[in-house]
Amino acid sequence: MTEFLIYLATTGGIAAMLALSLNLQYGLAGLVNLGQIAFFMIGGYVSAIIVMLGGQTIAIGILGGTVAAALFGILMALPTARLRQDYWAISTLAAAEIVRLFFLNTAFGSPYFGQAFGIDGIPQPYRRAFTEAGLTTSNYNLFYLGLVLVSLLAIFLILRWLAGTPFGRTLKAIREGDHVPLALGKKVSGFRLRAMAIGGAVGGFAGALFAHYNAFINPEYFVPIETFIIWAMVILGGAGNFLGAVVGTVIITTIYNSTRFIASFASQRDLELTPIIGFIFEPRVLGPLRMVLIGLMILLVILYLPRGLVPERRRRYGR
Amino acid sequence: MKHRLRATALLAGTAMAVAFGAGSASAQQAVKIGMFTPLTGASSVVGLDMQRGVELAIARINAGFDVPMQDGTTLTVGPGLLGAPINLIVEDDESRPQAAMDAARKLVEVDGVAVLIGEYSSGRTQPVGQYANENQVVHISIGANAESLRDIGPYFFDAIALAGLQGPQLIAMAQAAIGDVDTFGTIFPNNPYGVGMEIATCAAAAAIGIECVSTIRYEEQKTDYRPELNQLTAPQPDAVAFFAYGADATLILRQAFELGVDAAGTWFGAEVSNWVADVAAIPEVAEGIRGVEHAVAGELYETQYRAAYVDAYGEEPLTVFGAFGYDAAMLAALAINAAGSTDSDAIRQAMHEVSQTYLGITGNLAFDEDGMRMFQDYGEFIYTNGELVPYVAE
Amino acid sequence: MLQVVIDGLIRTAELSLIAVGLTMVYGILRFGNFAHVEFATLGSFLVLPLAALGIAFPLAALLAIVATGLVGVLLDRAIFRRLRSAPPEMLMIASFALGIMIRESVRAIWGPSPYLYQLGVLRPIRIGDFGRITPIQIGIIVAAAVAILVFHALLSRTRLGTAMRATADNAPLAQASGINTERIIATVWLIGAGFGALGGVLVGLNTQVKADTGFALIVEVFAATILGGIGNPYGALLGAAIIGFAESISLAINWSPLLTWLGFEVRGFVFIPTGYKTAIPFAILILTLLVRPQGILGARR
Amino acid sequence: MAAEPLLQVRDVARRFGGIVALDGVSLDVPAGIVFGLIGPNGSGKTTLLNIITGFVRADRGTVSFDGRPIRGLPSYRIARLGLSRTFQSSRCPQRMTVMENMLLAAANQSGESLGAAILQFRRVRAEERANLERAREILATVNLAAKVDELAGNLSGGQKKLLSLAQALMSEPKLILLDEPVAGVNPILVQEIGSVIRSLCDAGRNFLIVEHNMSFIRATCDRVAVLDTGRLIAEGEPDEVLARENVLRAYLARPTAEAPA
Repeated sequence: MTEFLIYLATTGGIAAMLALSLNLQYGLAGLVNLGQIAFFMIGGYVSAIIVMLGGQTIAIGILGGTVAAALFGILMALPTARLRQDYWAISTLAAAEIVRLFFLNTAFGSPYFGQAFGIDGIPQPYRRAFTEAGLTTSNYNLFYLGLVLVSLLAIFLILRWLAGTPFGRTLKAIREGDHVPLALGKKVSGFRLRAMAIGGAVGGFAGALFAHYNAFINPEYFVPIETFIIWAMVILGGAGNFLGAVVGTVIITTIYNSTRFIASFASQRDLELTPIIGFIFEPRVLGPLRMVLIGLMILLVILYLPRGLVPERRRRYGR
Repeated sequence: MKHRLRATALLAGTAMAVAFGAGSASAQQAVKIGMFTPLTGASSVVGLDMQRGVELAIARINAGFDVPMQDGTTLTVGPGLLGAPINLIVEDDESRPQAAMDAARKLVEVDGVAVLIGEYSSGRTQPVGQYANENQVVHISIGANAESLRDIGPYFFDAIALAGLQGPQLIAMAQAAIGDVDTFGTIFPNNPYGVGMEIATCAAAAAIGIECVSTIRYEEQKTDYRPELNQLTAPQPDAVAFFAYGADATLILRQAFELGVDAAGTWFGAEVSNWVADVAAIPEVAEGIRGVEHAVAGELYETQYRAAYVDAYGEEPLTVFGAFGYDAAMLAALAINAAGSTDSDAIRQAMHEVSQTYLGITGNLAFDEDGMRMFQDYGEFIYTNGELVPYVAE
Repeated sequence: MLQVVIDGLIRTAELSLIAVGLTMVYGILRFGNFAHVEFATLGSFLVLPLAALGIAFPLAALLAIVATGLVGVLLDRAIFRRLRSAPPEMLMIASFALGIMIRESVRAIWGPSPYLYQLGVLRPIRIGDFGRITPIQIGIIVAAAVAILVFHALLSRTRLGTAMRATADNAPLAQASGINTERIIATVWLIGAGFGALGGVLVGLNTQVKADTGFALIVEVFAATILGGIGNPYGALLGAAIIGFAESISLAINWSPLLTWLGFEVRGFVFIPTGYKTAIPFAILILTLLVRPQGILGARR
Repeated sequence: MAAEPLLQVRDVARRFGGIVALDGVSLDVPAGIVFGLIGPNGSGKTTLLNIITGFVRADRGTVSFDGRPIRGLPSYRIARLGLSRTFQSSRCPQRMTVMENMLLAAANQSGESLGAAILQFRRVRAEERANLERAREILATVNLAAKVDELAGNLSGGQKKLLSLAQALMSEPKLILLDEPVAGVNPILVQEIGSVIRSLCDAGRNFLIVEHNMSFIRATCDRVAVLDTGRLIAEGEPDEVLARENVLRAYLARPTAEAPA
């Protein structure tokens, strides 16, 4: 049980980084990025390739994945100056799919490295040191959880601090439209570019951490629906507040995994469920219903609680 | 009334508390076997079939069963294992690799299963196999057969032979059926299995001087495959190797039919039973198509599996993978029985031994030193009048 | 090559109906409704229970289309109407969530396996040596053409059409000149969702009925809409044609003569790999947005 | 040699589709005064403002500010030259507080660059403190001091106009362009805004105001120019210009427009 909670906390922590990254882009800068998962994918793939084919250390791999995703963020941001937000949103979805198709159809060296096969046997940081020191896999998992949580905390603090700087303030102004910031002399496209670069870096870093944790990635991990789950986390938690993104991640992860337990609880106890409840607990119904539930929560939040569970904080200057 | 109250409390109550309490509550002496399978999402038909196959085997062991052996004898196992009924725990992996990992982790770390059974998708089997191996839990794949699975490690076993074996068979079948074959085309899904099949088939073809003139990889779950079919037929290959999962197969065969492709004459399918259930609504589009399938249609299969399956579930087996699930579960039970404990290393060693003696309903399951199934009989079949029947070359 | 034209035509017929519906709602409410493609899915599924009751297919399809149109109106009342003054990105996200809800509800109710309309498969008709088309496909093209023509007549010849165009051009002005804009909006949802449903039924007729039908087309449909210029139904038709033909033509071009001419050593046929098929509409979309963001028929704002 | 005008517009023209919005407009805005630009609806006032500030491109003509040609420059560059503007519907970011809006408007903030935000920590903080002080002063002059922590979206229409004006002041511009600063504002606040502008002008600020409210124009502006259908038809002292026959006719020709009162 503890092991499993550690696992959930680790993957949840990585998801929270993605939510923080999206919160910077959407919550702060108002950028509707529907291709967030592309950062995650680029971070993971680039890091794995640098380490496994380039023979570099894992630290360099993670750095490379982070930088590559940041560069992709800049690439995505380039047309923003000219495009309407809704057009831009759909083109980010398209861009993420092109990235996925690239990795799906490209072999790196051997036909079994890349393509649909993905990459397996991705090395894990300090893994050998743990084995040599006689420590168990559980110890290692705990170490990785620590690594993820420390990174998450660092990212959280950095982004929250950034939001309070004049840079972050300008992003907040941009999210309500270009005109006022432009009239005040802010180079809006430059700010968007930097927001996407930082968002990309955070997303890529998370992807690299995931790849080295999971030791296996393939294109199936990076389909568009995964972006939606991150969106659910941000909207639910409250766009604009970094704590909200983390809260949203915790809630969505919990819903996602607790439905699994409820179903197995129901089947293990052999409950004589009423027909309707029994119908709901059939896996072929429960799986889709989980997504319906997440969608419903987003709608309810937008309709009745537009600022999310943890609303954006106002910085007070009054004396 | 009491049940309804409990069910209501279940829905209303806090999800986490109820949920996490559940796992530890049912800790008996029973041997736990965990299964992850796609009950939702794109592969859910196969997923359900695999679950049924595994359930059939476990139910038999729990009732006590005379397991057939290769030497003609039987071995009585059960009722139950190690003195208690087996507790089979099935988790949905939603046809997503991340959910497969969630499910496997939950089975190992929360439920503490002795053996993990699961999946026919190589993309979902691979990460779980790596994880299980690292945590020294025996993992038996039911039907995943990408070549890359061989290297996972000593705790990983595969109840199906790797894809490479099918390629040469398809080519041999094409040669026998239409004689002079100089060029080949392939159309496979763009997933680990499909690409693996393409590589294996074209390599086998090249070895005997046949050229693969078109190699089509299609994305699953799309609404149109006409451009793919046009590319496939443009170089006019003498024969075509193809594979598709149920829903996609129906669409591809239908569109091929509508485009006037001579599929009955030139197409040779891999694992053709995959789409038999799906194509039933429009059988004419598949009429006369030939192909290979794991030979599961023997007498043992008929008497021990198909009849019981129809009895239990009221319909014919949905796919061929249920039978492999049955064999995987039988192997797991036999190995635990032989090991006399749920110790992973004991099970792992016993697994090799029992695989040499057990007579599976899908044939001889003997593992090689990597835990990969060595032999696989592929039968040749033809789809005609709405069913798959053994094919005899004229 | 003829076959490629036929394929492109069929694809255009299916895409254009869904895109026309999307562009109408887009034009009036000024947000990209990501749930729109799910009307296609919903419509194609609603035919099933009706057909199971023994209702003849054309009538069942009509009822399903009307029902989907009403669902569109209801969703607008329940959700989007409350968000009229919300920023467009909020609406986009709401529609994205709504789309998932519709899609997954369909999956929960009808299960994961695809369905086929019980019309059977008809032998193709040969056109010359290289083209084949089935009677159903001819029907699809005709149905789409008729629907578009009827829509054109509605838009250009009726008072309702004038009011719709006026509302799309400038909603406050339309309201000021006595048009009941909320009623026009409801009508647009009815027609838009209905067109989406018709497109879905046609896709289902030509292929199969499955929960992913709509979402599998989302980028194609948005690309067609944006290509043609948001709010312009004729543009959406043109955009659908471009996307529909681009997919079939670009994958059908044999590049080997060109490559040989360029001095590469090539054997046999060289095509764009089908693994990249889904990237084609994406690439067209991105290129369009970069070169002409207002779309081909769109007016500069 | 006469002092060069602060803003010089020469022969600026712009068409939208087939419609002529501006048809060769030339205008000099000198320093030290409040300059009014009036004209009936659709006469091209806002288009001219948008061209001056770089939000719309002119088809031809030149614009120079403070002796520098600025036509074709991106709007943020023009703003940095000291030309600050407000918008008709005063859309200052609604989800930011009044003070955040003010701090946003300060020019040359080193904390806007990522590198400086990280490396020049102290400098950024000192700047913030100075900006905060200045923002408080400005808010006091426009009577918004009590609303420091209020979200801009919660202000009344008139207060939003004042905030826009305060924001424009915050960047210490050489010229402030106000687009309808009193439209939809109650009469008492109109007077207040007028007197704030007058006193700011006396303190050395320069204004170009586009407005419909004629009594406000009369009371506030030192000089007005009148646009009609994309052409400049009059320029001079407010009282004199507003009495001219062609100006009256331009307004009367349009039933919906407010006639000069």
